[in-house]
Amino acid sequence: MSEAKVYTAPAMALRTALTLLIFVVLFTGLLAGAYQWTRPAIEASLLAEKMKFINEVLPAGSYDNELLADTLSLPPTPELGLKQPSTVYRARRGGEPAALVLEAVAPDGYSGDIRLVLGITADGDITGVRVVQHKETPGLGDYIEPGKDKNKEQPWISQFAGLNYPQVADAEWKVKKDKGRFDYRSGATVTPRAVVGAVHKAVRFAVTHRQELFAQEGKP
Amino acid sequence: MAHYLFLLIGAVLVNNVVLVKILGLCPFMGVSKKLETAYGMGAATTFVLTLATGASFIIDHYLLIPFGLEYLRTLSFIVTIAAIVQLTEMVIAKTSPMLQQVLGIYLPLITTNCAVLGVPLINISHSYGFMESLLFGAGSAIGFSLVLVLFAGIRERVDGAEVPLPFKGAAIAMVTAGLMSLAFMGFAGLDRY
Amino acid sequence: MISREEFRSIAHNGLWKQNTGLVQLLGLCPLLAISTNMVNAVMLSLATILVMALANVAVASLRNLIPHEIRIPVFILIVAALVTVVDLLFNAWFHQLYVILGIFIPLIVTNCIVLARVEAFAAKNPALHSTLDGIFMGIGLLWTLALLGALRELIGSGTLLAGIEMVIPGASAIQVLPADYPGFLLAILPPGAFILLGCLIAWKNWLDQRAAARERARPASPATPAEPAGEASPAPAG
Amino acid sequence: MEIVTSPHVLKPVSITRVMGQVCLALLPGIAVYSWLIGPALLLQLGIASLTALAAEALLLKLRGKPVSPFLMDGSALVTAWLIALTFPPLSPWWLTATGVLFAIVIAKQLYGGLGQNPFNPAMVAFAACIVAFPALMSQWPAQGLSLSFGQQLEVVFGLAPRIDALTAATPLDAMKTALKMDGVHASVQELLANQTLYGTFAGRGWEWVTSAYLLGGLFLLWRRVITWHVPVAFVLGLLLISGLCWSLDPARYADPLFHLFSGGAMLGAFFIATDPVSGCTTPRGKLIFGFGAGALAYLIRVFGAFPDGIAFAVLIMNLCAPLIDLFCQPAVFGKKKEAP
Amino acid sequence: MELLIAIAVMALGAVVLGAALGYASIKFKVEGDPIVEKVDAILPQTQCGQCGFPGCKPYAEAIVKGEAEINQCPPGGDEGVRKLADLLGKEYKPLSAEHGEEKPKAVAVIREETCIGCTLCIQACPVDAIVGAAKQMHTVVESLCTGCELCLKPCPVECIDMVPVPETLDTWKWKYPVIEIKPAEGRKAA
Amino acid sequence: MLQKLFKFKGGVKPAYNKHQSVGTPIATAPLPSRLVIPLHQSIGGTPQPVVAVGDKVLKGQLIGAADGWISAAVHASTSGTVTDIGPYLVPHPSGLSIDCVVIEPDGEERWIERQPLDYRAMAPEAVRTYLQQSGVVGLGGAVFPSHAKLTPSRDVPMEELVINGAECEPWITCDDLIMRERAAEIVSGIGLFRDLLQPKRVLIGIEDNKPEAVAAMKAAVQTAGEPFEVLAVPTLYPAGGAKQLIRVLTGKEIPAAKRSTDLGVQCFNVATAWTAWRAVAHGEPVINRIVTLTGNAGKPRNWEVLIGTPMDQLLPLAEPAPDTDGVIMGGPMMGFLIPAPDVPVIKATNCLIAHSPTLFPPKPPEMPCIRCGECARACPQELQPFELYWWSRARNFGKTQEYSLFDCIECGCCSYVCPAHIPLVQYFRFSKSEIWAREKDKKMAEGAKDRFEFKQYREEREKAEKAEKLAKAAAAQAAKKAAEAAAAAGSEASPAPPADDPEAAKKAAIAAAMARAKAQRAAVQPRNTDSVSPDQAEEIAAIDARRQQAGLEPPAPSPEPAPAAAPDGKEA
Ligand SMILES: Cc1cc2nc3c(=O)[nH]c(=O)nc-3n(C[C@H](O)[C@H](O)[C@H](O)COP(=O)(O)O)c2cc1C
Ligand SMILES: Cc1cc2nc3c(=O)[nH]c(=O)nc-3n(C[C@H](O)[C@H](O)[C@H](O)COP(=O)(O)O)c2cc1C
Ligand SMILES: Cc1cc2nc3c(=O)[nH]c(=O)nc-3n(C[C@H](O)[C@H](O)[C@H](O)COP(=O)(O)O)c2cc1C
Ligand SMILES: Cc1cc2nc3c(=O)[nH]c(=O)nc-3n(C[C@H](O)[C@H](O)[C@H](O)CO)c2cc1C
Ligand code: SF4
Ligand code: SF4
Ligand code: SF4
Ligand code: SF4
Ligand code: FES
Repeated sequence: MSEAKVYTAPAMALRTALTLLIFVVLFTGLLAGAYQWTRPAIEASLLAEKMKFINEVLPAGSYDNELLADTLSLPPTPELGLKQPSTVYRARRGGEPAALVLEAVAPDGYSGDIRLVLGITADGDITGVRVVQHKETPGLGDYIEPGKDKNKEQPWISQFAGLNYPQVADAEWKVKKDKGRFDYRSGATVTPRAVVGAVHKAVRFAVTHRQELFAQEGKP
Repeated sequence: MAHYLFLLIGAVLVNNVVLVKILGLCPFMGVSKKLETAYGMGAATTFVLTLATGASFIIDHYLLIPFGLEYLRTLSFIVTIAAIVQLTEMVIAKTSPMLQQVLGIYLPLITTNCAVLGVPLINISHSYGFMESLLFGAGSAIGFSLVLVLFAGIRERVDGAEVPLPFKGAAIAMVTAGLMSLAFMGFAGLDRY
Repeated sequence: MISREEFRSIAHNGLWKQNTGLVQLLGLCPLLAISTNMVNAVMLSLATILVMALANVAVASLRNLIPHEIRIPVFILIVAALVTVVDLLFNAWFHQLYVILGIFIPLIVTNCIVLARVEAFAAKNPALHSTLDGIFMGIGLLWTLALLGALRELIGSGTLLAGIEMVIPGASAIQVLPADYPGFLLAILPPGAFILLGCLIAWKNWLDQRAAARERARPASPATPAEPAGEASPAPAG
Repeated sequence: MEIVTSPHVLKPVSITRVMGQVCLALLPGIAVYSWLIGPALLLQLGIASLTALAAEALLLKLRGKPVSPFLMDGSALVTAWLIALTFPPLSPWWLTATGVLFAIVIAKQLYGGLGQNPFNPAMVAFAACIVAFPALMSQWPAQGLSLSFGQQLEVVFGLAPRIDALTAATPLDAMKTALKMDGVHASVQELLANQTLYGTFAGRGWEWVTSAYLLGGLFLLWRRVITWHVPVAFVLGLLLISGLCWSLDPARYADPLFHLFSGGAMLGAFFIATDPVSGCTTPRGKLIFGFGAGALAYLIRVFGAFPDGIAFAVLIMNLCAPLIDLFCQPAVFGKKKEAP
Repeated sequence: MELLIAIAVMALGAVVLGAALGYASIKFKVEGDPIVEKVDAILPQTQCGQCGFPGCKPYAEAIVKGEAEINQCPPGGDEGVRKLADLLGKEYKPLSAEHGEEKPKAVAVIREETCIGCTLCIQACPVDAIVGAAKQMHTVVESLCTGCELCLKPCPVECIDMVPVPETLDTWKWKYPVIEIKPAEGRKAA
Repeated sequence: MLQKLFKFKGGVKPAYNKHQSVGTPIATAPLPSRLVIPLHQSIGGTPQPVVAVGDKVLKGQLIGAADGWISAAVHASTSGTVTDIGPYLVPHPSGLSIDCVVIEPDGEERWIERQPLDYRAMAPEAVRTYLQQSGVVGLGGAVFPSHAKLTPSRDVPMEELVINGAECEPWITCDDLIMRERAAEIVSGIGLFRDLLQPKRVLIGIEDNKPEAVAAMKAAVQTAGEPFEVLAVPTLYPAGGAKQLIRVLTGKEIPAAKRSTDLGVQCFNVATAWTAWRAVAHGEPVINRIVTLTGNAGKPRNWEVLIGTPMDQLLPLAEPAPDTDGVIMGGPMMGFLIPAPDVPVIKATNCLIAHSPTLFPPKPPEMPCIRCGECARACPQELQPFELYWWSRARNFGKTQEYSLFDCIECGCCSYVCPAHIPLVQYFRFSKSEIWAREKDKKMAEGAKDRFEFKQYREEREKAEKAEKLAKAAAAQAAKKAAEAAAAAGSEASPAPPADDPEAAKKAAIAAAMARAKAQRAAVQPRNTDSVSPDQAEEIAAIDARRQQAGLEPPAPSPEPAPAAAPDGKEA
């Protein structure tokens, strides 16, 4: 740009617009190409992520249907602590209802919501509970995440697996400090209370509504 | 109404962009040596950030989502922001030499302030509506300006202290920012009710 | 082509003298936000290196075509496009990390170093130099970030390389400190990030100041090796 | 030529004396507190003092400063004592030591030592530790627990296991968590009826400790070590906002008196918020500082995530102090509006 | 198809923004740079050229353009560098050694007996501090001399000396208070 | 008449230590063997010596004439011979020497001719000049020429005249004694000031720890029948500071940026009034003053001392104890240690305190400020000394000014109360000197810049003028050539004289103009063409060729580009 040409404003506008246009087209093209190229891989990753949690709460061999395809949309459900619609995954074995995977929220964690996924068999057995997202104090309340729990053999969250709802009475769904059956780590009882409460409610919901939940026509 | 209030408190104090979200640090460190410059940068950033959140909401909701082009967010947001900044700069330079004197050298820096891109992206990840986005943007900007000015106040004072030589300058400023961030942790939980 | 001297100076600048994190104080946000552990830190810096190198090449080769008035928007456009590509790549192949690094991948765009280098170096230098500059600046960032990440992880939880399994499946974290180490959580939280980076900066200053003091002392009296001046630099009170 | 300048006479005062008076004023509180808690408190004071002096000496030496005059000034001791008094008395020894190290090294000496730190060192230590070790920092000896000195020693030095029965949340914390778990306890009144935990006007036993601090604070006022501005404004801030909440919903919010004599309120008002170094210095600034600290302390202890808010409130006000002072500059002689 | 939509959407944005920017860049053009003046005001106006520029103003211009570092002016000293750093928001650097050191202020004095009145020094002095006519003895007006030393070289008989300015009651300054606790003094020197 | 007193904030109460020296009346000090009279003894211009070495002088004879309006004359304190005029150490904290007139007394004490002045019959202007010539300066400490202070403001009517008999500094008692013993003359002097300033009221402020002085002054005022008010003010250092006393007596606060006359007040020390009256009523210029000798001394007392008396000849009168290790001139709050024992007494010397480690223990080491605010509470100027200290220590002088450094009166209250033992006043003096020095540098730089720019402009102009001259010469030559050519042509074609031929004349003019342009170009040929490398020369040639092609230059007398220009360039 050795010679300084004098442009009028509209001419300058045109010139800049065109230059920018060329670059934008060039790079958007590049980007769009990259997007097309990576899309399959991204979709696969997303799927894998979903399956990871589901596999943790529901053993992969316990059903034979296409779990991700057999879903049901739930409206916001206060029993599950949910203020937003959620998805229920329905596991079937040989066409018979086998288990439900559902989302729940414990709204009274120490620092806000604790999001959970639960697997519950048609008989009310809990196959697993996992924390998907929480903001509990690291090092104090975060032992509900199995990865953060110091007890690697028997993470705190694993004590739900195998319990059956009607068999474990309503009064027992409490931490030991409140005369229930669940362990807690000292100095942090708010978090386990919240989780236990949420799991309790969710199981109760699943058990009382299991008929409708399996029967309802879902959107695949 | 209370929802909006808590959103604002959250954005300004509890989830302060700089001290908690750790965004916008470069200008935070760069233009906090003197109070006057901090005022200038704060004002400029508040203006641009609020505008940017509004603009990106519109772009996202009326251009990108309808066409399924979410992957173009970064690109379109940042180009828009850069253009807003440059336009603001030119307009200010022409219309208000006074303001230009104050804000002049900071305006271009705003483009590279990651808070300006980060806040719109956070808005989207929280799926805020237009009012919420705007409020969150403004709140973040106010939070940014607030800590910038407070930081500048402390830095001016620490400037006169007998800080050990290796810590003079940026190092002690970092430590100060760390202690500020520690103090701000005290706000934790105040955005709930 | 590039001379040995130039290469050395670019490398020295990037790795030490103009280190982005410790000297230029640019690109601090990812540096502090993502350095909660070493793996995150390294992965984000790798992404940044990639973007910086590519951006510098692109700008340096296109620099003559870009009109001056809109150079900033165009630079940003280039960087943003490259960043989004990297973002997509992470999403596709390092999905877990992608989730953890969160908005900090798109934020490489505004990462001031990228733009600063593009504007300060690539816009004025040929492509090969610029690429090297980008890479070395990036490596400078990498080691700083890795060191900071390692420190924070070690002090905060007593381990190193937590989360390595996301990158190398099967690998696992190393427990460095005894398992009953209580973990000084502060190091992992934002205050710890700031304070430790402050200490790193001071450490670099201290090394530089000691080197400078040696340099000054040498011509005068070569026989003063055990000079205490460096280690306890008194405040400049007088 | 060294210039010996005017004035040639000085008032017989010194920093050592000022700090000594602060320590003296802390004694009634320490006495009542250790009577309540047991000798572990004295142990903590010892650990903190030793660590503080050692750290201060080491850092001064590293920085090439003279050690003895600065050790003698007594400020490290004040910091150490305040840390020992605000940390749970049965904290493991290393927790106290870590806090003191953090205070002396990072919050104080990195800024050049005495008089130059923008943040209150003791409160930096408290905040850093409660964030880093929330569990340990929110456990206090359970009510009615009586351990022999030997047992306390064992707990502090980690020789005995830290059993749950040993510790409990403080009255403040207990009230907050109880109210958070809606439905268990209906109202503050119901809670306060719990005679083992709550006394006549605040936490059982604690009320006498805080009263002793008040006494010490009055001594400081009388000796003119501190001015009335900060304590009065602090108490006012706490009273006003707690009174407001209380009058809005007495079932959910405890009365102002409870808050005034709970937790670290009195210690904060007279000993912590009054730290001259990190606080405001102008009279109007001090009023704002104290009021802000009192109000924030209430907000944080009642609505926030921590058992007590004094530390964070003071740190936040420390942050604002330079600006507050800037805007509260008193008018210089002759520059006021108009002479009468 | 998607690719085309993407390009179209972005192109629309590009055209709008580009046009706005281009238009504004002409409409809102401003000239002049007040910063040079501010920088020049900080420089000591000794006009000695030690910075490598033919005077303070050119150096000021170079600083603002980013062509020169801020630590090249020895007469301005450490404090000058600090002021510049403050003004321009840059990091302070110590004076660059290659441009010389900060010296105590001195003035030129012409040895009267040796001076041959060649006027060369008059021409060299950038601030007209030397008076005298051709073939007459010259004198330096002490109060005008900035101590730039530019007159030393041209003098064919080397009759100009730089003499440190003596302290008088007018120029005497109260000293920085002696810090009395100072075992650190020895180390400070190291 | 009851007068309401006001209060000022701050202030301190150091031990008075006044009783030692008030027991005995003022005595006259013996004539010293030598008098060293500094020429510069008051604020303002340095008086010029009007005597030469070897001159005989009389007591009261002018030896230094005032230099400008803010300056006061200096006189011989006794009769004798001028033995030297040159730099001697003076009592100044700098320890520097200034020009002094040394007189060897002849012991005769022969006065100049002294004449009382009927000042009421004179124009006020003349009275002021007379006071200036008599060397009357403020004896309260600031030694500001009094005649200047006796000039009322043009637009603010004078309301109060404040007479300062507070004497708030510990140890000093010279004003106390002069009020006790010479109250009548002081009151007459105050009358003189009143007549010059025409204030509505005259207020005499005396600290209430000097009841005898208050009584003496009251009696004298009554005797004189003057409407002056004598007021006992609370004893609180620095109640004697002009601003503080004015505040206490009138409620007015004088800001640093204003003169007190702007608020209709003026303040004088009692001793100043006395010297002024001596000058007017007896024709005696200021050649002596009352000095308190006290401190670590066996016989503390007030002495009437000749200006110029070496202190080592004076101090033995008080019989200082053997452990005396220095002398403080002034009080313990504001005074300074004299740099040498033999420095002379000057007009500002109100008190000499024998210094000993027991009376004035060495200061404890300075600690960092803990911002306790004691200093701010003690500061009578309501400053924030710790902020001033913070920024002075960091050498951030801009900030010190933001905190009103120049409002500080250096009273020392802040240092007195500081628990960290910080020599605060010293920091403030340091900052003030640095700021003044910087301001001086700045002025200097501005001047240098102007001169530099002027020089550049002048060089430009000279260059242009030279080029012009060259061009003119060239043009003349060209014109001549053209004329010749024309003449030749004319002689061939038509014998008409060239002037008649408009065509030819025009051509000649054009040729001349072109030549001028060329010469100009040559003249401004850049210097750097005089040492060109071969390829540069080539380049220049190429450029010239291009120019020719473009028709910018007549090709005909193609100049040798570089070499031809070189000598020109050098000469220019
Ligand atoms: C900073 C901080 C963070 C805390 N975080 C948690 C938490 O995440 N989860 C939890 O249950 N308790 C947490 N607590 C502890 C609660 O305050 C409370 O003391 C405890 O839950 C009461 O439990 P206890 O019944 O075991 O005494 C935290 C305390 C502090 C001071
Ligand atoms: C005498 C004393 C009594 C205390 N009583 C209580 C209490 O009743 N409840 C409580 O939560 N904390 C109590 N603490 C701890 C304080 O609440 C608080 O954690 C500590 O004083 C530091 O608080 P701050 O740093 O927020 O000022 C007490 C501390 C002291 C020194
Ligand atoms: C701190 C301070 C204390 C002073 N104390 C006295 C004093 O006690 N008596 C006095 O006459 N002047 C005192 N002065 C000097 C007065 O401010 C003022 O200069 C003097 O009264 C003016 O009178 P003069 O011009 O006649 O000296 C003091 C000044 C200062 C700054
Ligand atoms: C009235 C008073 C209150 C103080 N309060 C504190 C305090 O809260 N925390 C602390 O670390 N030091 C305190 N100190 C001691 C000292 O001022 C402090 O350590 C400085 O901040 C160290 O520079 C106090 C001192 C005084 C005189
Ligand atoms: S070195 Fe400094 S004084 Fe000398 S010319 Fe350059 S800027 Fe001016
Ligand atoms: S006299 Fe010499 S030293 Fe002084 S300003 Fe002129 S050229 Fe510079
Ligand atoms: S009295 Fe001394 S220690 Fe106290 S604030 Fe003033 S200067 Fe600082
Ligand atoms: S010396 Fe200055 S700052 Fe100190 S008390 Fe006196 S007026 Fe105030
Ligand atoms: S990286 Fe620079 S502002 Fe965030």
